[in-house]
Amino acid sequence: MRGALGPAVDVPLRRTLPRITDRLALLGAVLIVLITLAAVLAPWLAPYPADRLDPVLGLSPPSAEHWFGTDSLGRDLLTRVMHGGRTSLIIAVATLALSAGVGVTLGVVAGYAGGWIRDVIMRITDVFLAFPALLLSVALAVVLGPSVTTVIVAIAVTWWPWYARLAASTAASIATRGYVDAARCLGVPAPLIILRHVLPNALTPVLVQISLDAGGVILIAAALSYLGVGAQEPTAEWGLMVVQSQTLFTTNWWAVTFPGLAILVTAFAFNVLGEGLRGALDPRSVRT
Amino acid sequence: MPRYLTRRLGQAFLVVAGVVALTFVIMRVVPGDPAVAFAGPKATPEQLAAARERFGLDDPLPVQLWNYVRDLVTGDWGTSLRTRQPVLDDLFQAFPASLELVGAALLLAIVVGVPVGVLAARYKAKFPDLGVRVTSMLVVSVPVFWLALTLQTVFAGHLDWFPVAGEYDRVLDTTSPLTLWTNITIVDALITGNWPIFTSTLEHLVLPTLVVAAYPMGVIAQMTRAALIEEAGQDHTRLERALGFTETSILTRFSLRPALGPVLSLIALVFAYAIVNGFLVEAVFNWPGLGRYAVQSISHADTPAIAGVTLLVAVMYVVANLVVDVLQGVVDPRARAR
Amino acid sequence: MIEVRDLQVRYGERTVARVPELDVREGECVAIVGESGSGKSTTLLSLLGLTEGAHVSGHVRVCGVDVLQAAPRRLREIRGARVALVMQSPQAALSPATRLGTLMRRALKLHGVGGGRIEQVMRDAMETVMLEHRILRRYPHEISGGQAQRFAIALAIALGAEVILADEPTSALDVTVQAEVVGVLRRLREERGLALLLVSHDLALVSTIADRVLVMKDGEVVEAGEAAVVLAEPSHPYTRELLEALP
Amino acid sequence: MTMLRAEGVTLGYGGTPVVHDVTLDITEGGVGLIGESGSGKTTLARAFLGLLTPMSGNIWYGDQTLKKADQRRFRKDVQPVFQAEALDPRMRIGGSVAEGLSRGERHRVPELLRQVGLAPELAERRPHQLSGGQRQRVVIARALAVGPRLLILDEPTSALDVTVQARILDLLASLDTERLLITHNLAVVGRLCRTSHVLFAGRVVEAGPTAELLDRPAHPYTLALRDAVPKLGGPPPVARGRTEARPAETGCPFRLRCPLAAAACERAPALREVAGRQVACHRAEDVLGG
Repeated sequence: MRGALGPAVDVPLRRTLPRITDRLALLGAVLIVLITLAAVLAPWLAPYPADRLDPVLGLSPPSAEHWFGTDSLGRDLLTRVMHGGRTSLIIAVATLALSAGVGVTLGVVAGYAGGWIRDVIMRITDVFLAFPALLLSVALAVVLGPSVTTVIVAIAVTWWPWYARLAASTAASIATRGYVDAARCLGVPAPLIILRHVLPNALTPVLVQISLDAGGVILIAAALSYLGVGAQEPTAEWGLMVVQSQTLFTTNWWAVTFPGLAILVTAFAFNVLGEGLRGALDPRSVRT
Repeated sequence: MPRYLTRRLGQAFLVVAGVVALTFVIMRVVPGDPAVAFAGPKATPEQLAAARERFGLDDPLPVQLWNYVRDLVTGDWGTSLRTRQPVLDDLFQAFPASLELVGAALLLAIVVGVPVGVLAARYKAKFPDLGVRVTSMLVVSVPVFWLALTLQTVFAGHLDWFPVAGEYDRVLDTTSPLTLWTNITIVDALITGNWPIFTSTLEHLVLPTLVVAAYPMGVIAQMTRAALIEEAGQDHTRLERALGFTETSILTRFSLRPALGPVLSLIALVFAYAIVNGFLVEAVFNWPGLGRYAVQSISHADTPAIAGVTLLVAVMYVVANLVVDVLQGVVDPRARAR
Repeated sequence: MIEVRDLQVRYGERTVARVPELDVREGECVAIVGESGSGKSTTLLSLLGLTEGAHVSGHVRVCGVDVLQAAPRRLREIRGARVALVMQSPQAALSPATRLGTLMRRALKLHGVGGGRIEQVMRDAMETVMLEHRILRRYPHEISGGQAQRFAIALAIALGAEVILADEPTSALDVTVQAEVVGVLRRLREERGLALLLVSHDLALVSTIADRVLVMKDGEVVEAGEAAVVLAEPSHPYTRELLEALP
Repeated sequence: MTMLRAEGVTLGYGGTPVVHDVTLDITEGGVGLIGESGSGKTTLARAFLGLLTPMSGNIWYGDQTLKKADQRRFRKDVQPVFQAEALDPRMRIGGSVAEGLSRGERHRVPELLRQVGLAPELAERRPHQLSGGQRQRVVIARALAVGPRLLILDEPTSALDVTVQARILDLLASLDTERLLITHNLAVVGRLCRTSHVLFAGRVVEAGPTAELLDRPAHPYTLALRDAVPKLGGPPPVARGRTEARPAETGCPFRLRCPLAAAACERAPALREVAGRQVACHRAEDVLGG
């Protein structure tokens, strides 16, 4: 007698996709496409070259020539915001790929093997979970020096445990399914069972989680740059742009507002899309 | 239950031990030579040697780790490079203010988030639900430091409704000095009946609390909504309908309690998140808490101080999880059986 | 007690159940038999207006209330108090964080059973289904499947229901436990004149308890009549197939 | 010599035994293992499949214990048919059937599908596109692929509608393999198994020729089981004894539920030969006498 299994763990993603009739999630998807296009095509689409200085035009308010205004060095803010999108997306993709890669590998092994192997891996996971992401990142940045790479490594180090946990619990429930037992009875070796049955079926919730996490990663990356341990001049990065102009907020609102809005909209887009995906899959497995 | 609790305590202890080891690795092993960091880049060889001697850097690593653990346990968390004070003293000074801010924020987040989640679940797919979903998604997606700057500029700067920064008006320290009991200003002001400081702190709290509460409020509302909708799909909801209960009564009297389980485990996570988010907010509002201390330490590359804050926050996370696990049993009888 | 004419339940374009005629009289046991997807459970739930998101048409009278026309308030008055529901999943049908006694007390108060009488009513109901009184202090996960089903019946007794709608009440139970639950239902029918509408896939079980039978397949009633007649001389090929499949 | 045999096997999870000291031969003509939820029947099946190592006692495969036996041969000889979720939702049917075949043998998939009464075209489909009965046929085809001599059937039809159930049972009966059938359904055992074992709380309480067992039970639990099963047009099912009483920790495990329990039952009864079968009951003669 097997216990009740969680809802729809091994439902392939493509079968849940058509169920997303949710308009909000659709809005998120459209926004993400637009933001990605703007970021990828920034060198060609942006109205000005990325680093063109124009001290005469320093801190001019939004106008027909400069829709978002200019910063204190006279750089066009719309251009900088578009280029900032590149930085944010690169960070998000690299961080999530790194942490999901490590986390899912460890998690699937832990979940399938069970016993002491699972215990050891899960305790290590707990340690990294207890570490505040922001602070570990800061510590690493102090050590490695502030840069985009530091941000990626630092966030990934604190982020993989989530995927390990998720993959472990999914894999553990898949390990009790009849098709895994059947494969064992056919003499299929354990590594092959993991690759053939456990991993593919454990992937759907992970993919959903990744789309949910993208927003969070972008927020943390911006916060790190805001703290001065992330991207450095002259890289265009939204958090960095906010911190550079924050003292001028009262007089030059646009210099802080537009980069901030860019972060907000991007994080929002990823969050609603991820939530829509999860809703289609399982309304309950929620975490921060 | 007691056996389960002992096991959880054991696990928590292991995690704390792991955190200490990890901190040690990051602080002592990765940076290369901490002696340079302490004595400064222009230090003479003699000064360097003295620093080495002082930190025991010539000992083998396991001995250093052992010494590190021994120092931590005996209350020696190192000396801040910036304030030149024991880190533990600095932490004790800053911690209560952070607790004040985060406590207020979480209270607000729960008091608003749970009812709002219930509202959304009751009118699922109708207008209130859509409103709650969009709003909660927005507050979860907003960068805290930017929200802090914006609220500060608009409500404190332009409109002048609230004070710009600080914990309370420092002038009051001379006109009505505060007697310290718990070191948490608002609590001390309340129990000693120091109304000028109490109201001043309250005024100063509003904006930073709103900013720190934004994220937790959003996730708690989302989680409450999701958990309630999940409960509504369970068989028992159908039985309760068949017994003649109204939808609202089913939601609040039968579904809310089992739904609070997942919300509770979320609160432990959100607590840790709020503390760290609080760091950015404290820096903006010049709140005299851990966050301001951490941010200042970061800009001075004050490694012992950063390590201290990291360790403290990690321990708090572990403790918060333990507390939530115990509460879980109170809320959900099924959890007690485990 | 129950009078159904030309009932049709649709989800969007799809008709999931069509019942031209179904009557349950006092003290009578009527069974709807069919395999999965036959629409038997949907039919049962539509009698209490519990099919969410479905479009229900026709004429349904339950205990004198026109279910499809009645105001929600009027419908809630007969739910529980006059018509009770027993579901398939035993413990899952009870709210996990509510003690059984609390649930029963809330339901009694809802239907106007006064303070002083409540304890006596609860004691009697539990005795009727042969459950110990202390079970009322338990949570759903602390009782067995058979106990949960008997508790659901006790709820019906306590509230004074005249009809029990039972949706596969024993298919999640072991046979020995099933015999016990069926025994309780039979006794209530004899002693109290309780009417019973039973949905089941088990022809053998139905043959031992039902007066009349409706056989459903793919949303349609393929055969209806006296249980003894239908099961002895089935006229529809599907009924015959069902009977032959019995091991 | 029988192919598979449990000898004094005790099984459990995390140190808590759920099956106690069971000795069972899988003899010719089909062996039934009858029990209700919590009886330990699935646990015993997993031990026979080598998915669970006994806490004590041995599973014998021919003249060797399962641990020492040639795994390749054992895996080819003994195959399971489980009740549900036995197909990987992402795999095509053909892939599932071919799981036990080498690359060179994959051409046998259509033939195997036909053998279980399925159209070979189904090989391209995925499980959710098939009906419950079709899926169960695929599971059987996958097991047959490696040419097993023994099938361990764990509730092979209990998740299916009755009409489908009947056809799957026909298919199983037509197969040329030995079988151990695990079920709660007495009628199914009567059809497929020459001998049967009744399991209560992890112990064999009665074992013998299936027909004898069902006609004249000698253990009060077998009797209760038989009389609880409703029969078409028959008398209403009878509940004997208190079903909610837990199995007793000491003495006869059934005594708290047993209407015949006597003082003697506080001693654990051993299996003994009564009227052509094995019974673990002090009062077997009284049960037989009615």
